Parts: sequence; structure tokens; C-alpha cells
Amino acid sequence: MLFPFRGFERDLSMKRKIILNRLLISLGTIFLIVTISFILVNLMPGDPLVNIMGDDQYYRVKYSDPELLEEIAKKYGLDGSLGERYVKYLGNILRLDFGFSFTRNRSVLDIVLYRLRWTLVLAVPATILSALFGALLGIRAGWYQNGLLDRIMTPLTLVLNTIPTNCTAILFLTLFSYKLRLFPISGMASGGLTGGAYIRDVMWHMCLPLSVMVLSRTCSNFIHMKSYVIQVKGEEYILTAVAKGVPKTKVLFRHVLKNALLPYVTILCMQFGHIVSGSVMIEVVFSWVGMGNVMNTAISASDFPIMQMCFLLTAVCMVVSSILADVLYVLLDPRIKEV
Amino acid sequence: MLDIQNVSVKFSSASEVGAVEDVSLTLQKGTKTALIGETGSGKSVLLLAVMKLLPATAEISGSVLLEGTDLLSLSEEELETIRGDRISYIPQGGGNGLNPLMRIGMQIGEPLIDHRGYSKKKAIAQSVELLRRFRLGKEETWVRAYPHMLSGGMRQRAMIAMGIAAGSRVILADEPTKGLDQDRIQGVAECFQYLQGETLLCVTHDVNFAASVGEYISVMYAAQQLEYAKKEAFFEHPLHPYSRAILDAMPERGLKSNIGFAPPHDAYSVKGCRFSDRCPYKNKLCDEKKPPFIDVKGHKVRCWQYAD
Amino acid sequence: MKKTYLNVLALLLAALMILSGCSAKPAPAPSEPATTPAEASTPAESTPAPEPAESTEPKHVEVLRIGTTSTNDTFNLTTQGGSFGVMNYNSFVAGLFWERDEFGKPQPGAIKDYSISDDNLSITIYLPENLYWHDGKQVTSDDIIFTFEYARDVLLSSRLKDIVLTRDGDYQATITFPEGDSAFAYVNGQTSWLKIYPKHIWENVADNKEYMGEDRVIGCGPYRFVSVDEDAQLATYEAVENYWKGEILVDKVTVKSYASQEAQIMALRNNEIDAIYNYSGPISATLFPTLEGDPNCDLGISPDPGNYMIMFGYNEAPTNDYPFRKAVTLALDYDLFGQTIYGKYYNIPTKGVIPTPNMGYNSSLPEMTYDPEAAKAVLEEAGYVDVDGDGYREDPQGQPLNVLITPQNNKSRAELLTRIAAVIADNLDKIGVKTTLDEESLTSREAWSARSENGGTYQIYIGYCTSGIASYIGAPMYIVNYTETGWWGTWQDPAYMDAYNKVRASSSFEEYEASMLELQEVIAEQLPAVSFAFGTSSFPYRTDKLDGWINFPGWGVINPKTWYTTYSK
Amino acid sequence: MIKNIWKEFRKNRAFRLGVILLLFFISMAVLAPVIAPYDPEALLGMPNQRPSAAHWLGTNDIGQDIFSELVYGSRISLKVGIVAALAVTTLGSTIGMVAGYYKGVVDKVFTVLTNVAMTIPSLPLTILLVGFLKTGMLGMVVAICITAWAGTARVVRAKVLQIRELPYIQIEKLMGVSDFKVLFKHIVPNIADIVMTRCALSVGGAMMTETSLSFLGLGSFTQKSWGNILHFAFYRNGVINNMWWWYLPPILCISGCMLGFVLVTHYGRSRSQLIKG
Repeated sequence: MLFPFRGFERDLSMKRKIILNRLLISLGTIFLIVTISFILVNLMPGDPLVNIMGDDQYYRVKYSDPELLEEIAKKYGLDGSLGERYVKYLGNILRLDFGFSFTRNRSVLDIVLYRLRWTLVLAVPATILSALFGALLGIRAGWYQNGLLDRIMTPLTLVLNTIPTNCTAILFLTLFSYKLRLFPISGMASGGLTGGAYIRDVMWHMCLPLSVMVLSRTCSNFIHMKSYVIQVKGEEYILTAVAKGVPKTKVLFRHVLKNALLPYVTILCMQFGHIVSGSVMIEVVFSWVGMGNVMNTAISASDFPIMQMCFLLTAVCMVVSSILADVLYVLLDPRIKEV
Repeated sequence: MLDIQNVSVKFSSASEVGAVEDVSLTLQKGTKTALIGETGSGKSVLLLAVMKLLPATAEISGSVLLEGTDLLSLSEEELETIRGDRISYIPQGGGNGLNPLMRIGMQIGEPLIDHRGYSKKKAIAQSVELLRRFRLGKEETWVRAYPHMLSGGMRQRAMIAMGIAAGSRVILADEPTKGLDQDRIQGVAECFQYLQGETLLCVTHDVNFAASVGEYISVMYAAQQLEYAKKEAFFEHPLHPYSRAILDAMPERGLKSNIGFAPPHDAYSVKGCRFSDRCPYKNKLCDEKKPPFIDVKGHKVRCWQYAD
Repeated sequence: MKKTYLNVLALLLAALMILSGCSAKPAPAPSEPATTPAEASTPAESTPAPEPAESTEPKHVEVLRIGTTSTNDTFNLTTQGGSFGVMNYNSFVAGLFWERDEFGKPQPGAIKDYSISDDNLSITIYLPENLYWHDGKQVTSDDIIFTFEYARDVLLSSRLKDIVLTRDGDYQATITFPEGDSAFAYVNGQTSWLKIYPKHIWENVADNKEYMGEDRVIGCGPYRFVSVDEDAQLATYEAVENYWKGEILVDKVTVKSYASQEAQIMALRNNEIDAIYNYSGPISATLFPTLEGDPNCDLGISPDPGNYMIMFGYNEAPTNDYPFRKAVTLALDYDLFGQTIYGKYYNIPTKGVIPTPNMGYNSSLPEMTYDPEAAKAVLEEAGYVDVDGDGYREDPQGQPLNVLITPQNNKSRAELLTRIAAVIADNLDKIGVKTTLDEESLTSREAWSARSENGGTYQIYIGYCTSGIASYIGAPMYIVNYTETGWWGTWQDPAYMDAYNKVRASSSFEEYEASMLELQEVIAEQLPAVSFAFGTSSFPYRTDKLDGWINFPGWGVINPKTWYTTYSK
Repeated sequence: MIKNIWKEFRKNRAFRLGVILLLFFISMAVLAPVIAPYDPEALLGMPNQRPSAAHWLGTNDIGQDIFSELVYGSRISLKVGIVAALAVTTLGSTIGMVAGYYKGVVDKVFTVLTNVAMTIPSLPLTILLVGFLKTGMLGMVVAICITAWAGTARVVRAKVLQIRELPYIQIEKLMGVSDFKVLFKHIVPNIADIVMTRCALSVGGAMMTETSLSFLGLGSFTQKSWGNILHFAFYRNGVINNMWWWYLPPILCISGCMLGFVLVTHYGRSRSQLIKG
């Protein structure tokens, strides 16, 4: 129950105003990101037609009959001034028509959604696992400070946190795939399997990229969680609780956890926001065809529709997750009045 | 009821000087004692030492007998059964002594849940009774409120209710009036009157509050206990020059003295009496030797004047 | 209190060292400096298709598993994209007009036969009566005529602008070129690329790239498309029953796409695939050590018709000055280039720039020599002297000399091209010539095309001629400044131009080879370009279960003949 | 100032390790010509050699001495890291200060801008920007700068909002002291420690991004940073051929250097609060 008091009705009108304001800001942010990404993408140097038609055909047509080149440009909506294309692009977005990919001649929507599925297959378990591990280890290290776990984990996570993800990915790849041949080198599935075998096969392919992702995220979550627990442990109300003779474990679960999890939840929401963008580095090293990977190839192949779609999707997801973070914060922390 | 014998506290991490030096205090059953002292005089540290709530870096010597058992020698588990049940500590009302994310009723009823095995619902119902005892008003509503919704004074009342929830006979209150304005302080003083039969040791820097609450008054300065007497004796004729200075500085008595009451930094390393540098009655002896704690017909004082 | 951080850091360091250091396989032995002649035999002596064991029928191959780096994403008969597109170069699902044999000569593909008129202007194509599309319809000359019209109007092949098509019967058609064109050159140029399109499917499709009909994969080649598993990037094909051209020994073929050559190599080593096929993407020499120790894998080394070469820019000093070019060719350490690009398997190149397996290879030309001292002498004599004593030579006019090295803009080869540029820079540095890497064109396509397009303004250009293009015209095309192609050639020398045109206009193999020999003479004399090494290309395959492989030079064991000659042991 | 740094050096073990690491890498960069036995560009004949007396870390695929490459690489990686960090911190803190100080519309605009910058995934955006800008170090520094300022801006803005409410700042404003003077005389010294911490952290962040970009082949090919060495080690199959002496040292250098910067930010923090900035 959000408001413990009936006496707070007069707040509801103010509440509605705040929510409205919040939505406006979010829509504004999305609009801003869409515009910025459109401008950035379309002003990119290099003629996208080169990638659409392929090198030799592009040069041949460019020299033999340039008007044909113009005609093809029109077909792909690359003609007209930036303004016109922008208006057309906005119109398309509202009609949820994201156009046709330049390089893979399939509709952008089903390419990106297909890739999104694979990014989520990797990112969602990674975020959940790292949230769990980060929290468990962080709480234990924070509560039993200078205990065995704390003395090992703190320096270790500090060091692991500074190793760039692509380096850890390379090391894992070398060790587990090349040398010990425990896991496949790349790709997402070995094909020709259905049902249970297919699932197991995909899980087998997922192991390495997932463990690299979980490792790097757990480290940062651990450090955050530990600092929150230490902070809360020093609060006065914990001293009161101990003074009341509340046993140590109950102090941890009833008082410390709830207060420490509050800021932790906000970071998790932010991480959920970044899920959609996928981790470019891990997806490139393990050639996991997710959003990060397709974004990387789209940029080098200057495939405008896919890039714009990726930016849009990430923006929407980030904004949704920041709203989620705010709402969660209000629900969990009664001290916050306005959303 | 509670017998504090020669308790000293030293923090290994801090400088060599102790935070509390050789304090002895006996609280009779049902009596209310007020401990006056400026910040940094070690009064709060004493309270925490009694409850063994100090961090691990603190070395506590001496003994604290609660109905015969020495709290300082108990293990953490044993202490857990005693804390909140037979002796309870009330932190300052002003700060966030209450868990911001837990309703008041639950926090007050918690000792009942842990010590008396109450169910949550029963404990909260009992907390309503406790609040009513302190005349909080609209107790059913406030029980479901969160700490930030209560005013400073109301929070202090809730704290006191929490202290006696499980029926503990000895209550240690740490600066209950901190951060409160005048009429709130009066309200808190009344609360302490509502206590029936609990032994109270209240630490404060507000002399008026000490007067209205305490039956016995003690004074601490620079980690040492300077004076201990019944209230009437202390206020009529305070023996120690520091006590006299405190009383003279009160507005009711015409702000006669203004000597600055917090101990200077180097006061701790002085061989003799730590108040010597400001004492108008100082003589040669005060500088060389530390004055003992002399009992002048039940009125104890640490000053060479009264050495026979 | 011990220093926990230092201990942990040291521990971590040691752990990482041990874990990756304790590799079971010995680290690659440093490649021996001595050059070993390319082991693979030159095509001339390669044995004719090996006779299957006389006694019994050759055992059919149940499944031939191919690994490729092109993706399994576009399945469209009319495009070259994706693994489906590049596999069709081996007359796989699409019926090719002409396919290439291991000697690089065009042979009839899905058609029965073809003949070129004496005036080298028209080609007559004879179809077999029993060639059927995979959807059962018969292939007739209407399809042939439709294919050329479709290529001209929809696929915008400018070469076919004003051809004349005549239908000589149900299974015969003729295509006639305008005056001055060469039918032979067209056949040689379209081998492995031109496919027969089914008229009944494509005649009403305006935009072939975006056509999504199920029947877009229907062809008349020996194999029929079955299915694709996009997640696993695995496409499956099966042989067409009693195909007119002969008994197909390989019943089923799967094509799995890998993201990198490392993945391909490991898959081959782990027996996930039988052979590797990358169009113009031989396995990089740095991967050889992983396979060398494996008894079941053959590196599939074959002499490479394509090669890496330097093209000197004629529009810029000092590369338009012959002595400077001569000095550069003398300063290059061909052994090191060979090792960098081809590992152990390379030969020192000749002055003719055209590598050994190409038709018309001129073996009489002398090999390049690595002689820095002679290079310095040539420079000194030509006036490139170090005037200001900074250790680097100035040009004859005394201006500071800083030669720009421009690599071709190719994402997958960027690392190799940068390494080659680094070696060039070091070689020239040793003879006192200052160079800088043209980083702009390496990374930005726009800067590269501005510098190289249509007779570029580059000085030293590092380019690569793929084995496909080498098979019909090859390196010379890149050197010549031929406005129509828009390639980066900058050379206008008349002697070279008419030798080059003679090659293009040749109407028979003999004529083609004769003019090629002459062309190489001109190149050797003028040195417009220099090849780093006559290298090899490697398309590894397994030898434990299958046999009867034929390794096409620069193409690999997956070629138009694989389907009829490979059998299981 | 120096005195209490030395005191902190002795007392705080994390800070001490950080300083040692940084001194090690900075001295490696400064003394590169002295330390490196060979010219990193020169080809020394035998490619793919294992570590030997002549080449402590062996040679790479075209025979360049890896140890010299690594030592010279420290110059470029550190240069990129430090230049980008300075740019990011100045940009971030100015935006943060202005947003925090001038409440109202300016603050609103900057907050939305910061949110947007935080929302866009930094790596893809940097990849996009690198495509725009001239290749080479400058392009990369600008790209890193554009995407990384948001974090610092948000932290500085929060601190400035706090300081702004302090009485002595209000008094200054009442006395009509020019905003400019208030900002630089009062507010800047107060946020100096935060700015320093963010600066150290953004050096780490910038180096991380530089490594990722070089790894994807978007970095500069002429100037060999650690990321560049790693790129060639991976794409010229040093990793699959288990040439650990080629890909392991750059990884250790990068993470060692970044660990140094992170640990240095623990200046003045007691051991118990080992929290990441």
C-alpha cells in the first residue's frame, strides 16, 4: 500500500502532475536521442550506396550512368535534403515502419528483433546472475568486514574490474576453447538439433560469453553492494537494533538488507537499461550475433536503418528502465514523496 | 541494581589517552541518575561501554554488575538475551536512531518479538499500549507511520517506549533532548516521570533537564568523574569548582561565569587535576598529583580542597 | 598486516602465466629462414582425376560438411551474396554456363557444349535434353535467352548493352556481340559467374534483390537447396537424382558459416567439418601451426593465381621515375614478405608480376633480387641523395622526400596490409627513403576512393588481385589506367596499352597466352608494379574419411569437380 | 600538501600500491627510449620468436621486438588516457558546475543532456563518432570525450548543489560578488577532491575505451598503443597459436595501469571504505 494515510488524498492531484511531468521528460529524451542518432547516422562520411550495391557494381554504375545511381538512391530513400528525410523518418517511426536494411535486404524490424532475442538470451541471465552473486558476496563481505571472504574478494574484484572485457574474453577463449576444448569457439548453436538437445546446445555455446559477462558485472556489483552494506552498518538505527538485543542475523535481514538493497536496485535498473545495447566486446570476440555485434557491423557497413533502429531501441529501453528505477524507489522508500 | 566499578575505556586506534578513566557509579533500584558533561567528556562512551556496544577497537576494563552478573565478561550471545530484556539503551531522538524503512509499531515491538516470542501483530498491538502510556495521541495511526513522518519529540517518545517494551528494569538514555526545542524537552522530561520503578541513567548536557529528571547528579569532565551527589545537595552547594562554574553559567543564576566548558586538547596529558588550568582555587598540589575521588558524607568529589 | 593487494596481484599474474603457458602443444617453431619451394605441384603435373578403386563402385559420401566464412543469410539465385552465392561459383545449386577446371580453362557447366564463331563475335550454346529445374520444369533455350535479357535489363550488366539473341531451337541459342567485342573474352570473363535463370520464376520479378518467393532458390545445378538453420548458420543441400552430367558421389552437402578463420580451423581440427571453402579468402599463414601437427588434416596448399603487389602511382613523383621504381624493387626483402604473407609456402616472384598458375605465365623472366646496396647505388646515381644529412634522401630537386604508402581499403585484410606496409617502410628506411603509412585510406573508405579512384594520386599502392579475377585477366587490369573500369591503375604507357588490349581482344587460349607473355615482357621492362611473392593459398581439408580431392590452384578442394570425384574411403 | 600525501602514502596501503603502479608505468613511458633495447618499428629479422635473451618478450609476426613495442606503447596509451581524461573532466566539471550553480532552465537543459548522454550506449556511439572524425589519436580522444563527460557532470553537479546552499556562498552572492568569482574562488576548491577522483577514474575509463576501439580495429594503426598490440596479437592469430608473450603483457599493462589509477582515488579513504568512485 503506497500511502499509509488516507489523509494524503490531496497529494493525488500533485502526484498525477508529477507523473505527467516524468512522462514528458522521458518522451523528450527519446525524441532527443532519435534526432541526435538520425543526424549522426546520416551525416556519416562515406556513401552508403557503396555497401548496398557492392564495390564493383557501384563503381561501374557510377562511371557509366550516374543518373541510374540517383534513381537507386531514391529507392533507398537517400535522396532529398536532410530535413525531408528526417520528416519522412519520423513519419515512418510513428507507423512502426523501420524500413529495409541496406546490406541484408531484409526488413530492419525482423533483423533487429532476431538479434535482440539473442542479446537477451545472453544479457538477461547475465544481469540476473551477476545481480545475485554481486549481492550475496557483497553483503557477506560488507557484514563480516575483514573476514576471510572480504580479504580475498575485495582486492580480487578491484583487479578484475580493471581488466577490460575484451581481454578477459580473449583469455577465456584461449584457455577454455582453444586449449581445453571444453567450449565451442564461436557461434550460438551447432545446428541440426531440436527441442531439448537444441536448448542444451545453445546453453553449451552460451557458457563462455555468459561467464565473462557475469564475472565483470559481478565485480562491479560486489563493490557497490559492499559499500552500501558498510554504509548502512554504520547507521545509528543499527546500533539501536543491537541495543534492543536483536540477534545479529535478524539485524542483518530485518534492518541492514532493506536499506542496503534500495540503492542497489537503482543500479540494477540502470543495468537492465543497458541490456538491449548488448556488450559489443563480448559479442565480437565470441561472434555472438546480438545487438552489439550487428551495431558494430552496421556502423562499418554504414547501414543507416539498422543503426537508427538500434539507437532507438536502446533509448526506449533505457528510458523505460529509468522510469522503472524511479517507481521502484518510490515504492520501496516511503521518504521519497514525489516520483 | 546496576553497579559500575572503575570502568575505563581506551581506543587502541586513537591516541594513548583513554576515553573514560576509572568511573564508578552505583544505581539504586528505581532511582533516576543524570550524568552531566560536555561533548567529548566520555559520557556517551561510558553508556555504550556498559552495554558492550563499543566497536572492537575499544578495550574496556573494570566491571559492570547488573543484579550481580558482570556484563563485561559475558559473551555476545549471552548479552543478546540481556540487552533489551533486562537493560536497554535509548539512542538520541534527533538523529536517525529509527530504521527509516520500517514502521514505528514494528520497531517498538521488536524486543517483544525477540525476547517474549510475541507474534508481529501482538507486538504491534502492545506498542500501541506503550505509546498510549506516553500520551503520544492517535496512537493507532502513528504506529503504522514511518519515522520521517514523526516530529523529533514524538520520535523520542517512541524510543523510550521501545526501551521499556520488553519490561527491562534498567534504562540508559543517551542525550534524549538533543536537537529538540524547549517545550519538546519538557515533554520528554514528563515521559521520564511516567516511568514506574525503572532505574534510569540519563546522559545529557542540559543541566535543567538533569535537574527535572535526575534524583542523583554526576558530572564528568575530560574522561574523569568529578562529582556525584544527590540532586538537592548538588544544586545547593556544589563542591567541585567545575560544577560551581556550570551552575553559575546558567541563565537562571545570572550568567555569572563563562569559562568555556569543553576540555582543551592537552588536558588529558596533565599529571595533576585536569581542571587545574581553569580552576580559581588551584594550588601547587593540584598540578603535581591527580586528586582522588573523596567521599564527603556521601557527596563524592575529585578535588584536593576536600582532602583532609 | 601483510600486503594483501600485492600478494593477490602476484598470484593472479602467476596463475595467468601458468594457465596459458602450459599449452599441451609445443609453441610454433620459428619458421625457418630458408625458403622451401612450394610443395604443392604446379598444375601441369597434377594427376588426372584419380581413378576410384577399380573393383567396387566408389563409395558414396553420405554428407560433405563444408565450413565457410561467408554468412548463410541471403538465398537468391540472382545475387552473389552470402554462402549460397559463393557456393554457386562451383556449379552447385545454380547451373553455370561455363565452369573452370583445375587448369583455369573454361569448360561447359550445366550446358552440353558451346562454340565461338570464327569472327569471335557470337557464342552458340547447346543445352542437353535432360536438364531439369529443381521444380521439375525442363531447361529450354527460352531460359537462355531470358537469362541474357535479364542480365542486361535488370542486373544492369553494361557489357551486354547491344547484344543480339537468336533462338536456334528448343535446346540451342546464339548470342552475338557488336563489332569490336570479343566472345572469347566474354566467356573467359563470365566463367564461374554467369548462371542460367529460370524464366518461369524471374520473368515478372522487377527487383531481384528483394524478391522473397520460396522459388528464388530454384536452379538447375547438381544440388537442390533443402533448408537453413539461421541460428546455427547451417544450410543443407541434397544431390539431384540421376543428374544428366554424371553420377554424383556426394549425396548431401552442409554449409556452415563461421565468424572467423580461427573458428573454421578449430572446427576442422575437431572434425566438425570436412573441408574449408572461402571465396578469395585463403587461410592466413599465421594459422598454419595449429594444423601442421594434425595427421588427419592437410593444409590444402596450392599455388595462388592471385597475389599481393605494389602498384606505383604514375601521377605522382617519385614513383613515376623509373630509377626510383627500380631501386624500390631491389630494396624489398622478398623472403620476409613471403614469410609474412604465406608463412613457409612461397616462391621468389619474377619481374612479370603474374604468378605461376595463371594462363600465359612467362617463366623466362628473371626472379626479383633483394640487393639493398644496388638499390642505394641506383638512387645515388639517379640524384636521390641525402642533402641535409638527416639520414634520409631528398629528391633530385633537393626537396625532402616522404613517400606515401597507401594500402587497399579492405576490412578483412586490414591487418595484413598494415603489416606489409610496415615491412615496406622498414625496407625503404634501410636504403634511406622516408615513408609514411596513409592511415586515412586504410580506415576511411571515402579517403581511399578519393586517393585511388579513376587514376589515383597515390605513390606506392598495396593491392590484392583475387584468384577469381586473376583467372581471366588478372593483375594487369589493376595497373592500366582504364577509365571504363574506374580501377586504380595509373599507367598509360602505349607499349603496355596495346599489349593489354591484345590480351582482352584475344579470341582463343593460344592467342591469350601469347599476348600475356608479351604483356609480362613489357611489365618486366617498365616495372609499373612488383609482386611481393608468388605465394600459395591454403584451403585445408580432412584426409581421414574422404578421398579423391582435387585441389584447384587458389580455389581449394571445393570446386565444380568435387561433387563427381570425392568418395569415402 | 606534499606532507599529507606522504603521510597518506605510508598509512593507506591501497593508495601506496596505486602510486607505485603509476610511477612504474609513467617512468616506463618517460624513459621509453632508454629502456627499450630496439626501435619498435625496426624489423629484426626472425618473426614469431619466443622470449629469449635478445628479445625479452620475443618478436611479433613481422619480427618487431615486442618488449620495445610495449614500452613505447605505454607512451601512447597513457597519452590518450591522460589527455582524454583531462578533456572529459574539464568538460564534465564545467557543465556540472554551471548546471549546479545556475539553477532553473540552465540546470534543466543540462540534466536532460546528461541523461541523454548517459542513455546512449557509450561504445557504439564512440564507434560511430570515430567513423566521423579523422582517424588517429585526436579523433579517438574527441570521441571518448563526447561520450564520457556525463558521469563527471552528474557527480560535480550534485556536489555544487550542496555547496551552493551553504551560508557563506549565499552571503557572497548577497554581497554582490560576481558569479564568476564565487565559482572559482569558493566552489572550485571545494569540488577539487571530487574532480581529482573523477579525473583519475576517467583516465582508466578512457584507456578502457581506447583498448576496446583499438581492438575493434578503429584505433590508430600508425601509433602503436597497448590496445593496438593486442589487436594485432588477436587478429594475427597470436592468441590461437598460444603466443602468450605477445597478448598477455599488453593485457597486464592495461589492467595494471588502470588499477593504479583506481587505487590512487582511494587517497584519504580509510581501508574500510574501499568503494569505487
